[in-house]
Amino acid sequence: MKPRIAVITFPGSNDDRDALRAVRLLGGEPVPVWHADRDLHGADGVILPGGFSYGDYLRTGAIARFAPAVKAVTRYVEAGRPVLGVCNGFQILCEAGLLPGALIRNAGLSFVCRWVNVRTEARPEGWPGWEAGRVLQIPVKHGEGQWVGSPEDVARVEERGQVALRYCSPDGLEDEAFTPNGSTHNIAGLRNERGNVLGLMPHPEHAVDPDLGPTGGIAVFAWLFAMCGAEVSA
Amino acid sequence: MTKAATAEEPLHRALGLTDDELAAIEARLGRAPNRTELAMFAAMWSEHCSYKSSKVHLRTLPTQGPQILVGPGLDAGVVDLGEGMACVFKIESHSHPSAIEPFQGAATGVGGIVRDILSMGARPAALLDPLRFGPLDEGRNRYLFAGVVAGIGGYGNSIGVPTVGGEVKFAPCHSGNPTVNVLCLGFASHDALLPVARGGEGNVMVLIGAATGRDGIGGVSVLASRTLDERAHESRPSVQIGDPFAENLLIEACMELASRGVLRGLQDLGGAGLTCAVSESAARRRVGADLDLDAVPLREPGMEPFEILTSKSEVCLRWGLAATAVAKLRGGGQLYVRHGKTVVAKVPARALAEEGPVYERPIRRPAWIARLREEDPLKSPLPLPLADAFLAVLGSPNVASMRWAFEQYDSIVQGQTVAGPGGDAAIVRLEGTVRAVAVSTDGNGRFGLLDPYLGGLHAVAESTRNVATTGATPLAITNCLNFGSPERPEVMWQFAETVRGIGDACRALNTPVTGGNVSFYNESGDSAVHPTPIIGAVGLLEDYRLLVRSGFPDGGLLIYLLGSTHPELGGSAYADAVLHRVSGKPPDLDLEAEASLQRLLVACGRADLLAAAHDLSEGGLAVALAESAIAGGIGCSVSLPIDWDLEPHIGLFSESASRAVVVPRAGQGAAVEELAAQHGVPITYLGLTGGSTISFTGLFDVPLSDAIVEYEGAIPKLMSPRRTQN
Amino acid sequence: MRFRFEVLVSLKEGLLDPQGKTVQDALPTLGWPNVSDVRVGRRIELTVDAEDEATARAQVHDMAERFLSNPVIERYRILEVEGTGAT
Amino acid sequence: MRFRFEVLVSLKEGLLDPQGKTVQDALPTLGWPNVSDVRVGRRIELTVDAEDEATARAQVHDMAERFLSNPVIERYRILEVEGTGAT
Ligand SMILES: Nc1ncnc2c1ncn2[C@@H]1O[C@H](COP(=O)(O)OP(=O)(O)O)[C@@H](O)[C@H]1O
Ligand SMILES: [Mg+2]
Repeated sequence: MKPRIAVITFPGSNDDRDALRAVRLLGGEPVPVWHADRDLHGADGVILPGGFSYGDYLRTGAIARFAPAVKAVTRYVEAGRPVLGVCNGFQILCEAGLLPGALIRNAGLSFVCRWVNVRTEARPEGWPGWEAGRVLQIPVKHGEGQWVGSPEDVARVEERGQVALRYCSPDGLEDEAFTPNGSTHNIAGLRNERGNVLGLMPHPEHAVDPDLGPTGGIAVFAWLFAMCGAEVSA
Repeated sequence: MTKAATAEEPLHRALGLTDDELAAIEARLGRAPNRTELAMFAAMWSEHCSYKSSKVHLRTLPTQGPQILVGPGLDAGVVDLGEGMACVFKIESHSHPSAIEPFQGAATGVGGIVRDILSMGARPAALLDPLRFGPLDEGRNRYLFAGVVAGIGGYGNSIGVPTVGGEVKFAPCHSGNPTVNVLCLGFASHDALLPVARGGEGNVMVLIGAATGRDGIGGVSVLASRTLDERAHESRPSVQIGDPFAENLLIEACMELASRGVLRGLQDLGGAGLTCAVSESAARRRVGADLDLDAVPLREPGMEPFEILTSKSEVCLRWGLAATAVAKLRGGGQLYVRHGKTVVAKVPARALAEEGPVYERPIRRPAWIARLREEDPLKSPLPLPLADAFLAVLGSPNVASMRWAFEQYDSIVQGQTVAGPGGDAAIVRLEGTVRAVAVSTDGNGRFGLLDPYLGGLHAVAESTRNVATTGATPLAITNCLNFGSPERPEVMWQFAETVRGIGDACRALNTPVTGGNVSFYNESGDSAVHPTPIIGAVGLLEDYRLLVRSGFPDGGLLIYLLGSTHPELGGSAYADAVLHRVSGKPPDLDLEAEASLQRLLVACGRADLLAAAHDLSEGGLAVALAESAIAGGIGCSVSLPIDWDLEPHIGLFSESASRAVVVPRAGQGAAVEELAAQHGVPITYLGLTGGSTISFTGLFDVPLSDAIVEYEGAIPKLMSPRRTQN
Repeated sequence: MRFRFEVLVSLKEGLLDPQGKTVQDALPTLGWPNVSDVRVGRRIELTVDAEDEATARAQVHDMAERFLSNPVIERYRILEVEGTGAT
Repeated sequence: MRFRFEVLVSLKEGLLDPQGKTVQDALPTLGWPNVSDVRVGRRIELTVDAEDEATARAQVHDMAERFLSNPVIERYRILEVEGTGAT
């Protein structure tokens, strides 16, 4: 089965075309959706892509989360369908309250574009398509990727196994020195309790084409496709 | 606005026009210009827009070739990439605004050059940012460096155009005079290009984008035409705030309009705002225009005609951008500007856009050059142990890794970056094909200072060599010429010599000039910047899967040096970092040898013979080997050839031109040797890759990890947060 | 009537403020060793057209709560800009 | 003695404020059509340890002018945060 994956374009989205391309490359059917659309064109899964929606002015994701398409995403999440938020998409999901906490300026203050290692965490066991304990090479590129939450939020995401990805050393060890943004507990990606929403700062759509570098991003799409009852072809 | 006219200083002079220029305007009009007309002429006849001092020299540059689709004169040049595709590219300077407000100055510089590419109907696909600053031990220079890099990233990242390369160099002459150049390239199919002056009389000009405000007014005549210094204070209101979000929308809107075929032309509001856009568009089509200022959306009430006409506010339907018809092309060649019911200006469009003054300014070879040239660094003994000198050069800011800067840039958005910053040239592929473009920017200010002609030659040779090293065929160049005041004969001589060098190199290497930008008045007090020609070279890689990278991929591979090495340390990174001096004669450059080397590199790439290749430039052989070792994470063990008969430090650090280090794939050494012989390029076996040290047999061994600490650590150490300030 | 307000937004106490920390770290070398506890936030100025001040202020609160700040990490304060309150 | 100040930095009038403009453009669709003239700036809060208020305030001015703002494009205002002024 070819999963139909919607990618929402907001004014200022940049990696929307990259996400559409990655979906196609991995054997899915990309479905472009405009932020003003009120439904998701019957897609099986959704991606909120990276970029700078509304310039990231005021706060990242602050304006985009009011878009009609995000309202549709909220209903979609309630219906248990899978949603992947990448970078700006992660920020929008947090702003919209679909994931806990928030993303603030990197600890080093500067934008950072580099390949990092992230470890797939063990706690989201029984998650379709998700293989725990792997080290994936995926690039990050963001200025505001430091995940923070209230002490209760932090405790809760840990207790309930909502941490999906952590920055780590090439051999999978957790170490702040390998965290590009000062993120709490080296968190690179989070899921919601129900397990149908995943947000992450690294860009899996930029790590699927072997001609351009490592392909750690495929593992993330494998989850999304699995949630749609399909498999990636890579 | 610009400074007020006073009794001593009449309006035209306050606007930067000379008495002779005023007389010329009066002769063209057959009467005295009014205030509005004067402001329009001042903007269009400024150095920045009219190229009045540089034109006579720029005319000598080669601009033709079968690969050139559009040469200089339009918003950007265009080269043919084959298979119906074209590459549009250009470089521009935004140094003066960046000296005053580094973040916004650099950001709006990116905005401007991106719109130039867009104006040709191409989607902007990559940025490169050659930068020059004063030494980082001064707080102000750290502030400028940090601000400029953040500004370029802040804008480029947000508009979704990857910054894939650039360079950063430091010299005391740039304290107070930072050089900020930005190159943008874009891709379009031949039939999507919008270059030709289509659409004449009766066509309507629609202004798309942000409302016009007062910011940027007079930026042209004051910011670009006068020296910085204390005047900086007066120029302040001319700095603009970049709006990358609006530009992001503008890109999408323009691409959509262009793809629907409803545009006959697209013109960016550059240097002189509306005046420039409308008069150039009309002049190019040999018609006039009716411009209705009442139709221009204004951000502030009560703006005067000249303010509306010269404001170059950041330009900006589905995309939420305002679009207003503001002008209509008409016969007769006159540009009418209406405000309310009155005609506030009536001038021939061509007088503004094409008939500006042209100066053949006096030139004089500076007397100090001979003195500097005599102090040859070859005469000084090596003051340090060789290994220490090696690490000192490797960790000097002009050689060290610029990761600190380029990691602040999104180099991968759009998904076509095959090789980003850190290699010899960046490689960006054409979506859906195996073709790719290689692009590099280079320029050596120290060579330019000591011999501007050689500086011009080297800049072209190095940028095209960087392209050829990856296996790509160099096609064409663009240039940004950063100089002091053209009113000084010494500066004008440097300029003329540089252009002569660029022209000679471009002819020999078959890379015509498709356009560029001249930035004069880069001086404050008595200090002018070194003659700094920045060359942006573009080449074609027919199959990016054959890309040759610079890092050693594996141990046990043979290392060869291509080209010949001479005792040449004049203006070298070694002389600067170890002897602390910029003197001597820069290396010679034999254009025939350079062309052969580049042809050989391309041939090796095509035949897939190389596992790695890296060209030699600053720091010579020692630095090239170290960079390849660091990039690949694999050491090397080499010996300097006995027949060199050079002192070791000269052999290691000489910057003789037209050389590269190559590492044949396993078993291909003989094939490479043979190909080199066929091309008449000297080839010398040096040693092997492998191990965890960089070792020069009989001279010294340095652990790779120590080299990495020097090379990667130098800039972060200098820029540690505790040291940055305003 | 038009009322002009300033909404001052800052990160909640307890959250590390990376910008504040960087400013703070730089100050001693710049000659201000006696400055501490630096926090960097946002300031939004806006004009509200409303019947009366109370209505306007209530709107600004609503806007600050739901849009101008993120209550998960930020708190805000509202100031009325002097000299407004008249048409 | 310790004094706490707020430095409010904003873009000079006449300069494009892209953030303010974008926020403003979003407001009508979010249900606030009656809000205009939005400007977005920075707010820096800090504590100064000084002999007296005048000394502290002079320092803050100096810092605001030379470090916390760029006078080329920005202006600033200083507020003393209430309830300070005592050690
Ligand atoms: N400001 C910058 N932005 C992007 N890339 C940069 C920048 N400065 C340096 N680089 C990258 O670092 C590498 C080395 O640059 P350069 O100093 O020009 O060396 P080379 O002698 O090989 O030309 C290049 O790949 C270049 O693109
Ligand atoms: Mg270079």
